[in-house]
Amino acid sequence: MNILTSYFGSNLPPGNAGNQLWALIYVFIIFAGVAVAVLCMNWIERKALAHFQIRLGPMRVGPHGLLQPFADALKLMLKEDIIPAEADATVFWVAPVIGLLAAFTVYIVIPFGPSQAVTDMNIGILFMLGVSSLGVLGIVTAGWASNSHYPLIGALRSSAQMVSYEVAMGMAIISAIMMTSMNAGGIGTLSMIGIVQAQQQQGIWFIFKFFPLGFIAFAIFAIAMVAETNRAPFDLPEAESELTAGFHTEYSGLRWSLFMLGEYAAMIAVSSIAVTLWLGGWMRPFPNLLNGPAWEFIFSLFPALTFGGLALITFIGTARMPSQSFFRIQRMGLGIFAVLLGFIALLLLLIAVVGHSNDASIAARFREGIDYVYWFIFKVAIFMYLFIWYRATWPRYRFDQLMSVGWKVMLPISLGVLILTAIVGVLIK
Amino acid sequence: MNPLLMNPAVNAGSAPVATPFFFYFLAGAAVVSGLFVITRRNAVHSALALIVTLLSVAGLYLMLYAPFVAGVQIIAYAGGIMVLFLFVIMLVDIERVSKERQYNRVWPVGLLAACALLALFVSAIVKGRSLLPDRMVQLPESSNTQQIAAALYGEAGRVGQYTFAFEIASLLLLVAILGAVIMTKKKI
Amino acid sequence: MVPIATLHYLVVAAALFVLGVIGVLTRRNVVIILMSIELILNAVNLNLVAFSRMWGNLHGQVFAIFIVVDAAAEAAVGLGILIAFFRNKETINVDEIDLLKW
Amino acid sequence: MNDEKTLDPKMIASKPLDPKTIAERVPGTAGSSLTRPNAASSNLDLDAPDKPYLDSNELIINMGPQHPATHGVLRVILKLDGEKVLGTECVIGYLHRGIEKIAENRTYTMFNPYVDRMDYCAAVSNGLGYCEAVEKLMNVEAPPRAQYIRVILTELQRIASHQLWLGTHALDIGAMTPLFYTFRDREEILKIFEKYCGARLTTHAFRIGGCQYEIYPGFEKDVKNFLTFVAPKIDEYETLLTTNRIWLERTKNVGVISGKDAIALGVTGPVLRASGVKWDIRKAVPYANYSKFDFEIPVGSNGDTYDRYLVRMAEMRQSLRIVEQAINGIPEGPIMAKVPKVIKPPVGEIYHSIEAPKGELGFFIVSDGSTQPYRLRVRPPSFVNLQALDLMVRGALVADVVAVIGTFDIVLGEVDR
Repeated sequence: MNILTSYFGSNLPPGNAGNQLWALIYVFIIFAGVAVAVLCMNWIERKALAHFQIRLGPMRVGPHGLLQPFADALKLMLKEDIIPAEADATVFWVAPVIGLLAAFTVYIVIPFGPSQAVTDMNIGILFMLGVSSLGVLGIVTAGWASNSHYPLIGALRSSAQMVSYEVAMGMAIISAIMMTSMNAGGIGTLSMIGIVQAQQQQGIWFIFKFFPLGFIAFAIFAIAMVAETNRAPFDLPEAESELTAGFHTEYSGLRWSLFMLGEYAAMIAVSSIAVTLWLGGWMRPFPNLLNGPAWEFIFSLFPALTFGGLALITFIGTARMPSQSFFRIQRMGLGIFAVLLGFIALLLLLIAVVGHSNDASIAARFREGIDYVYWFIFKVAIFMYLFIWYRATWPRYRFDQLMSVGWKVMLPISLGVLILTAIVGVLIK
Repeated sequence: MNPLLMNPAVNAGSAPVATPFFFYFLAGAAVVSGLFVITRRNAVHSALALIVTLLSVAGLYLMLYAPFVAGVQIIAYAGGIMVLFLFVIMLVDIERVSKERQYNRVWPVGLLAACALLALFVSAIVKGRSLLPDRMVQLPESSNTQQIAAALYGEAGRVGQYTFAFEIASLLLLVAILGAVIMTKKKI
Repeated sequence: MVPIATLHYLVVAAALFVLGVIGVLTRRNVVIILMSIELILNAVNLNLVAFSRMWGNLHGQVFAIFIVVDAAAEAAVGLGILIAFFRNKETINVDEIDLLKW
Repeated sequence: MNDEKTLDPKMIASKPLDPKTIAERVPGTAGSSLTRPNAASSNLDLDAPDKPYLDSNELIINMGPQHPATHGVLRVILKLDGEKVLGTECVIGYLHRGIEKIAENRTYTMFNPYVDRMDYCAAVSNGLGYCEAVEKLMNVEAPPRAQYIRVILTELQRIASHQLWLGTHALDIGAMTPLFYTFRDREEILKIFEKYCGARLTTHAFRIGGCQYEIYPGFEKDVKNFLTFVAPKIDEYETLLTTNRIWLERTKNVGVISGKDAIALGVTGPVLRASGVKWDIRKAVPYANYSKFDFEIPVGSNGDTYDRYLVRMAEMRQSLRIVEQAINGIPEGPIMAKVPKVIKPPVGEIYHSIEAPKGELGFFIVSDGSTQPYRLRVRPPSFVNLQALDLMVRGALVADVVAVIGTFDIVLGEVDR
């Protein structure tokens, strides 16, 4: 019992507090959370993309296609898992696992809150970069193991792309890390939590720091991360019209879904890096400008309001369902979902109110934690929406254009930003 | 990778993470996959085994409270050098090579020499084990990166101990890049 | 159980080193020989970091970083030579590399 | 540019032939005195021994026949140096149905629906070409009202075809969204077709001698509504693409072909016009009352993919103009000329071509006086345009091949027939 409650008294992530049980619980929560997030993302992407493209998207499986991701997952699991005869079976088998592991391992250091992370590593951002760069191995081996031309070209493209954009990405990250040393102590940090705390101490999100330097670095990262995750408009490795499906052309069934899972997990991971480094991580908007208990309370209502809004939308959706008896079960399901969302909203509201009235209560700690996680996820969700938006809006770059953008535009700019940041930092100090 | 393994025990005095289990697990993985590296026919399999070795060694670094070196190991070795290896393996025709004879004609001699080396190591370790302390010094892990930075770049206005060597290393990398480009390019 | 100390790391490093040496001395495939060299370098790195821990200073770790840099340079140049060689001789077997010119 | 002069409308001959010489004249294409250089034929040496990868870096990959970007079952054998295209070879015939041979075993009337299956994206235009060719052979002319209906439907079909092209072309280049926008608007055209003749895709709208169906009540209103509906939509497509940075980078200076090369290779349609050659059969050899309408021929200058895009966008606007004039000036009268029940054209041969959405669609019909054509040869624009692929993609990248195939607007049903 002591070990169960011990975590609540600690201000450190469980990994750092030496609390292995809670670290394990966090790992499970994060894994499950990311898996659910990928499912949600799947549905939202299809729906949002559909509405961009004046169509409805999935509508059949469950009300408004809400169960579509589950149906897809089930289908992919039941689908025959083909290994081409000439493929290298072992490597073919290992490749998606490498990609998935790399994508999921980075979540260890992602700080959802000052103590809401598995662990806080001293080398956090370096670890994230390193592990996410392992994802390229999965792609290269997948392309090679398929023993086919299209996957091979896709894999080579993909790895070349990821390696070249990693450089610009790293430069942008370094300029943000240099900003962490602009506090009183004058010592920077690589720790993810430390980076957010540095922003807290300096009272500014790094995107606004040394304006426009922080913003440029952020923009470079935001572009490079799209390339890094092979999403449109940099989705050449999977360019359907050119290479059928790129490195996973020969994959099917569960293994293919592992690639998809890895891709989406990587998207969330890089968005988390962007949020942590430039957008203040778990901090709510304007923590310095609009402070005081009243503002604190207002901002702590946001999670409840979000869920309340979702519940409202779902209720409206339920009311607008066609009234034929055919839709009765769907209506009931949607209604239950709406009630569930409303219930969560009420619970969050309760926690917010109780936590506000009594600062010492356990509800106050819960409220804090919920706030942190909510704002973090909120910011990440914006990026996820941007990913969908890009995909709906832009055509695809050509390979040489992609490379020239990476090496001739992004790299010089990021180097310039890095140098300027250093100069400005030294001058201000 | 097991997240518990990353448990860096920032607060000195908390439970040590360098538990024997993890050590033996990582050491075993490193040696077994090292064996795979030198025995596989297919170079891609060798490369994948080498990646396992490298990651295991990175884990050992973490257990030795050298997180920065572990990070460099992952990002430079596993993420950089091994991708280069895989690229080259894909470019050259390994299909044919993997069907040919794998070991050179003088392999018994090589093996013998390696065994002699092993004997040397064993004797050195056996003879010298009394010199090695049983307990290890607790390094401050949380400031590891800062300390390495101080050694490489210097701190408080002073040039670091290794700054010059570091610059030389960057020059070495530059030369290597140029050399690789010149050798690989058909016409420049 | 014996507490894990420097000795254990030295044993692992020695094993990796010997494996690397065996690879270099017996294999024909240049790529695998280069990989064996990486093994050797890793063994050395492991020793350096273990000694750094033993002595309680960071010189070993700094050297390990230098060795990683060196390994990167070595891999780039080695693989460059390999590609240039393969382009001309269509082989990557080390015992067929017996001319100083081609 | 004086390239225009090399194409003389009078070359399109229609002199009756002596039946005895028909057999000799049957094989071979008609209608053009251009000597086609052999240089365009592929010099891909597929049988050459495979060199080791690194020395040559040559990689031969098959694009298609099952490839999402080849618009059907085109198979392009690409010889690549890394991503660079060293040469291509098109393998066609996967959709060959022997339509020309079928024609020899069907009566003129029975063959009419088959032509819809050639360019199934522009079935109405095919029907117009065939019907007009047979009419020309029989020396009848469709009544003016029928001509107007034909023009309206054909121009609508041109818009629909260009919309389909735009959607798929943009999809090839990676922009998903325009596809759905264009399909939404193409739907309105198909609805008009469906109301007119009951079919949406393979319409079989026209008959030899005129039209089978009188326009349905409300046709004029539908068409006018469509005109006001679609004009802003075309602007919408343009906002999505015309100034899009990535679109410009992907299409500018990609697949460039000069006017001379285009003429030498027999390229017609928007591809030719984008290269700066002002050649449109609607103006050059007016058929089906086109001389009565006021419209312009949009011409490009660079002959690259972007110009072809612009030309087609402008053509859609011009088609709207034509439809507007036609729908306002549609005369009263019969819709069918006096044509015998059994169509037996006199002995002779005829070449008649129209400006289909994809280029010059020609029908060469040799009649031996019976109810069936002795020989029917189609000059399909897609097939001829496809010749230029190799010239246009050589030295480009794989992604450009996709863009160039898209810019031809080929339909494999027409290439293979």
